[in-house]
Amino acid sequence: MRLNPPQGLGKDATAQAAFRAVFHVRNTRPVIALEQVSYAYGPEPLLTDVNLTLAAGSFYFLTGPSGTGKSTFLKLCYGELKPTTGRVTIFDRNVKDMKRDELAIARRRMGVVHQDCQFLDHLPLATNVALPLTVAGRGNELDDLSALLAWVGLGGLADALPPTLSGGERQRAALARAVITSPDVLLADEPTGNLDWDMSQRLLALLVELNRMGKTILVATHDMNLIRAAKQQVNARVLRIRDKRLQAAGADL
Amino acid sequence: MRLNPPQGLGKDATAQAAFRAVFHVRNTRPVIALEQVSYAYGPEPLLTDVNLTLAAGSFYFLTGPSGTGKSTFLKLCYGELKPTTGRVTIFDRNVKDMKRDELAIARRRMGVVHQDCQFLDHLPLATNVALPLTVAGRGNELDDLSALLAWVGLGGLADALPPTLSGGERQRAALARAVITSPDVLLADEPTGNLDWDMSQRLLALLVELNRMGKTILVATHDMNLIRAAKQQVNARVLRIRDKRLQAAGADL
Amino acid sequence: MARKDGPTDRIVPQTGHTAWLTSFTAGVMVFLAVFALALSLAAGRLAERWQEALSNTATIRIAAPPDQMEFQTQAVLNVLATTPGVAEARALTDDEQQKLLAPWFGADLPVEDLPLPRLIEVTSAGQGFDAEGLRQRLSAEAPGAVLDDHGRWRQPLVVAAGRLRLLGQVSILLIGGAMAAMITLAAHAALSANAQVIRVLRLVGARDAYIARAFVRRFTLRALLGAGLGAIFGMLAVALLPGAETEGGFLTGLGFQGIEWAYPLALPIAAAVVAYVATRLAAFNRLRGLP
Amino acid sequence: MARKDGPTDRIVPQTGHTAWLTSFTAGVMVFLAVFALALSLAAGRLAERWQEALSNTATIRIAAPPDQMEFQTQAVLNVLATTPGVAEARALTDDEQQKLLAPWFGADLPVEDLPLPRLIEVTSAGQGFDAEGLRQRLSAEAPGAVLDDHGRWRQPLVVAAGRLRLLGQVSILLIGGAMAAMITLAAHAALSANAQVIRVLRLVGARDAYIARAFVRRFTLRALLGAGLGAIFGMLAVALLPGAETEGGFLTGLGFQGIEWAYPLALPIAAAVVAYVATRLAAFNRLRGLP
Ligand SMILES: Nc1ncnc2c1ncn2[C@@H]1O[C@H](COP(=O)(O)OP(=O)(O)OP(=O)(O)O)[C@@H](O)[C@H]1O
Ligand SMILES: Nc1ncnc2c1ncn2[C@@H]1O[C@H](COP(=O)(O)OP(=O)(O)OP(=O)(O)O)[C@@H](O)[C@H]1O
Ligand SMILES: [Mg+2]
Ligand SMILES: [Mg+2]
Repeated sequence: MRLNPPQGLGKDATAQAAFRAVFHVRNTRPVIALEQVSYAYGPEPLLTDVNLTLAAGSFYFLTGPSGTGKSTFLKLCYGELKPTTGRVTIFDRNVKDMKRDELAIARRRMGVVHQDCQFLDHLPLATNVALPLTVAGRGNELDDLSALLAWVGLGGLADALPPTLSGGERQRAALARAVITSPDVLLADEPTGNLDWDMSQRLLALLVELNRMGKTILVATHDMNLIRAAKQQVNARVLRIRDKRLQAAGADL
Repeated sequence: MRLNPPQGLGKDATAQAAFRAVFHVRNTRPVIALEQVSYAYGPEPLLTDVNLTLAAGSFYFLTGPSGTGKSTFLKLCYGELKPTTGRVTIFDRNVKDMKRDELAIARRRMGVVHQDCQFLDHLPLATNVALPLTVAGRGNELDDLSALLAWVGLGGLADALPPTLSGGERQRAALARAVITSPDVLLADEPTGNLDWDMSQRLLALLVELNRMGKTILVATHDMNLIRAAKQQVNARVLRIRDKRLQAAGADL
Repeated sequence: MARKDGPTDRIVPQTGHTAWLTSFTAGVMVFLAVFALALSLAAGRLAERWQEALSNTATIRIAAPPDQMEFQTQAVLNVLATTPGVAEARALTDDEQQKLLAPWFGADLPVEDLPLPRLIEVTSAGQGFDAEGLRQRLSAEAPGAVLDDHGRWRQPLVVAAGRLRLLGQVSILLIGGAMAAMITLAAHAALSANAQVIRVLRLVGARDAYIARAFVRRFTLRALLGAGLGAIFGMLAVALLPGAETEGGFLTGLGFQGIEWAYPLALPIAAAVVAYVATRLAAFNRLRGLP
Repeated sequence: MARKDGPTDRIVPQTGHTAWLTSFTAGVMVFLAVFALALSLAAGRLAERWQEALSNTATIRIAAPPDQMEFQTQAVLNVLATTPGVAEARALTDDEQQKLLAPWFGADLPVEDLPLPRLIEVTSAGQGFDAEGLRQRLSAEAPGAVLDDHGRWRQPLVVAAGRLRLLGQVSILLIGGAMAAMITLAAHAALSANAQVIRVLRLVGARDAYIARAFVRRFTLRALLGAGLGAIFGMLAVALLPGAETEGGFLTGLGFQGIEWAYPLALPIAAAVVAYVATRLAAFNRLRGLP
């Protein structure tokens, strides 16, 4: 894993090496890598100088004040946005070189929970959750669906249409949809914003379980309690966006 | 204010009276009142036996696990849903007797923050935030718009289109839109779900300020820290939905 | 009431494909309606011309020995002079008879030398005359006279032209109905596409009339725009059609004449009215259905 | 490739007003196209009939003193027998001449007693004969013979009928073009209305072809359904039109005859093809525009 060292460290090579040691740089193959990435929606860049290598099996949290670019960062990670400058590599392929169909195939190995969970509103919840399998032509692998729905507390709502779900139910459904293919990477944007503590603990347990199976997890969240709880169960690292840069945030947690 | 006494109290009249005393029943005119209200989307009722009188100038939090009916309760309060049985009174008028136009006029005295904040996606943020004034033909009262936007941290985004806003920015915009008419009642559904701690403190300060001006506030939230912080500044009461009933939740906070 | 709610102009998104669809639908339908109108007017002119030419004239043929010819002709003219509904009666000159026969026998037929029957052209007035009554009187006064009121062999043409006109009119109605249905569907589609707009407006206290007005105005203007362009292009196309072939005799040009050029201008207005009513119904209907 | 992605059937919402709009548009346009087709076919028949009747026959009129008549008639027939392009030449009998004149002079005209010209009906074959050459030969051999090839005074009718046919064909093209444009717009509208569907499908790894196929299939079927109904109603309407007035002589009924009834059945297929192409282009175009 490579990471922007905190700004205080400056250009001191030893300090940087020490910083890297803290983050247990693994030598497993990177799943997603960002090198010198910057992104700008308008004339002003939103993110600059971002370096990050998501090693397989790692668990990250991403925090930062509202509007600093967490969702933008996640979109860069799964290729919805292409970097203004720099290089984003997904499964060893440069995003800029990927055709849309390649990207679609790559997405099947990634689970994504959007901040505003969107569904096919005319299809029942179960069909929606199973959609990634259907689209990938793997509709036959649907055995675990009801167990998964039960785990996220939607056991009784398999036939409900998405517009009739509560805010928290939608978030849980989105997470279930993201993990149903057992993806190599899970990118979740504020997956517990509308959930009570008990339920977010439950979802966290699911994420921890997936991580133990070797999946790479990256969760953007504001919920410091969630991060604290996670750190007790798993070797999770916390990233923070500040001053348009990605930093490690260890001290205050 | 009338409230379902906690179930443990049973039918004991003295206990009920004591319970009511705790909640400082004011004798101001009620803004919204629910009497013996139940609501069912399907055959099973979601809420039953709900009694609540929102006195003018009171401050409530509403909690409860995801999917228990917080949003449904708020929708009953502002007339988007009509009770299956029982009576909902808004500004002294029974909702069932109100024509759609009357309801529209009543809405102008209420600020509502939906859980999924929706905007007119083709109009800039400032126009969206000012929409309640425009619709009410009060477009000339727009002096405070930029001050309000600055307060919720959207000063630089007045011309941004809603689809380009981040999740937290949308929530802040929705709150700004809800308070721009200086409504008598503010009903906010999970207004800080996507916000960091600093920003939610700021919004809380805005709510407290409004409450001190005599506005009635009802906020549905999962964020216990927010509730705790509020209780230090204002006489806020906490309601909880449990077993399809509305209860007072004081003990654990 | 309209003013108090404030300006609604920008509440509904300006663009969107359903909006264009509305303009385009209105345009195409009005374009077609212009043609149907031209067809209907041309057929009407045709039917009228034939009707007039045929119902207003009849021919009386007098076959008599040369010595009686003059007498019988006079007798027939006398009878006609006292027949109600006859405006004018006139014996054809030899020259005229010659012209009638020219297509068949050439211009150099010596009509004066032939024992041809004499033809009397009868122009009727108002409701026309009673052909049966006239026949009876003629057979009494001039046994050699035969009344031919042309109707027998030319009436089908008039019927055909009338049907053409009817077809044009029915087409206009069909096109108008189809346009109304399409605009209604387009309005519903736009209302569906803008469900969020409606939800937001409801939430901030907008009244039904306010929301409906925004949609209705947009759609009416859209339809008017499309229909106006459709009418202009339709009129251009009709004007550019191969000109009226009056030599053809019984075919009149498929076009507008004189004041008729103003008629198609009514179509965009009709389209706008249709759009107004259709969208208004659709909007209130839809708004009633939403909470 | 199509199968591997799995069934796309239910991915796009079944209902929705743009879907109905598509069916309805296709239906109305095909309905109109059926009429335009009927018009075009009828005009074609008319033009052909007139063309045939006129270009294949000519009349030669021989005006000569009674004693030379027989001789000149024979001379003309001889000339005609050696004229290339003449299939048949035949002198009309007195009876036939009588019938021609009947409308003007009644059935009791004593043709045999009259010094009328003799008429010879010439039927041409293939490309027809060279009228100018024939005239010169006739003036040499039979000075009293005049060739009337009818074209002069009936040709405008043929031209008019041809134009009517052209109008019908142009109408079909216009209607088809308008239908394509409308379906394209409706497809775009549906794609806009279903932006969320596209976003969700993209998010879960659906390929462009998969998404486009779902829309294209739905729209093609919708258009086929609407167009099929439109064709059926159009044919019913044409069948119910007032029948062909062949007595009118020059007007043929606005309908289909025999095998022509099969032609309108091609229209729904054409509409489906148009919908397929239009939606496919719209879908891929739109998908390229989205991230
Ligand atoms: N499509 C866009 N066009 C222009 N600006 C955008 C667009 N999307 C996001 N932005 C802006 O970029 C900034 C970062 O947005 P982003 O959604 O990444 O923030 P975030 O960190 O996820 O915030 P939150 O915690 O509120 O979700 C915001 O100020 C937002 O207004
Ligand atoms: N329109 C509807 N039709 C049917 N069921 C509905 C409808 N809206 C909500 N529900 C169901 O009613 C229950 C309560 O929904 P509600 O949105 O009130 O929950 P909530 O307490 O706000 O939850 P959250 O904290 O997740 O937002 C949920 O189980 C939901 O599925
Ligand atoms: Mg975000
Ligand atoms: Mg809710």
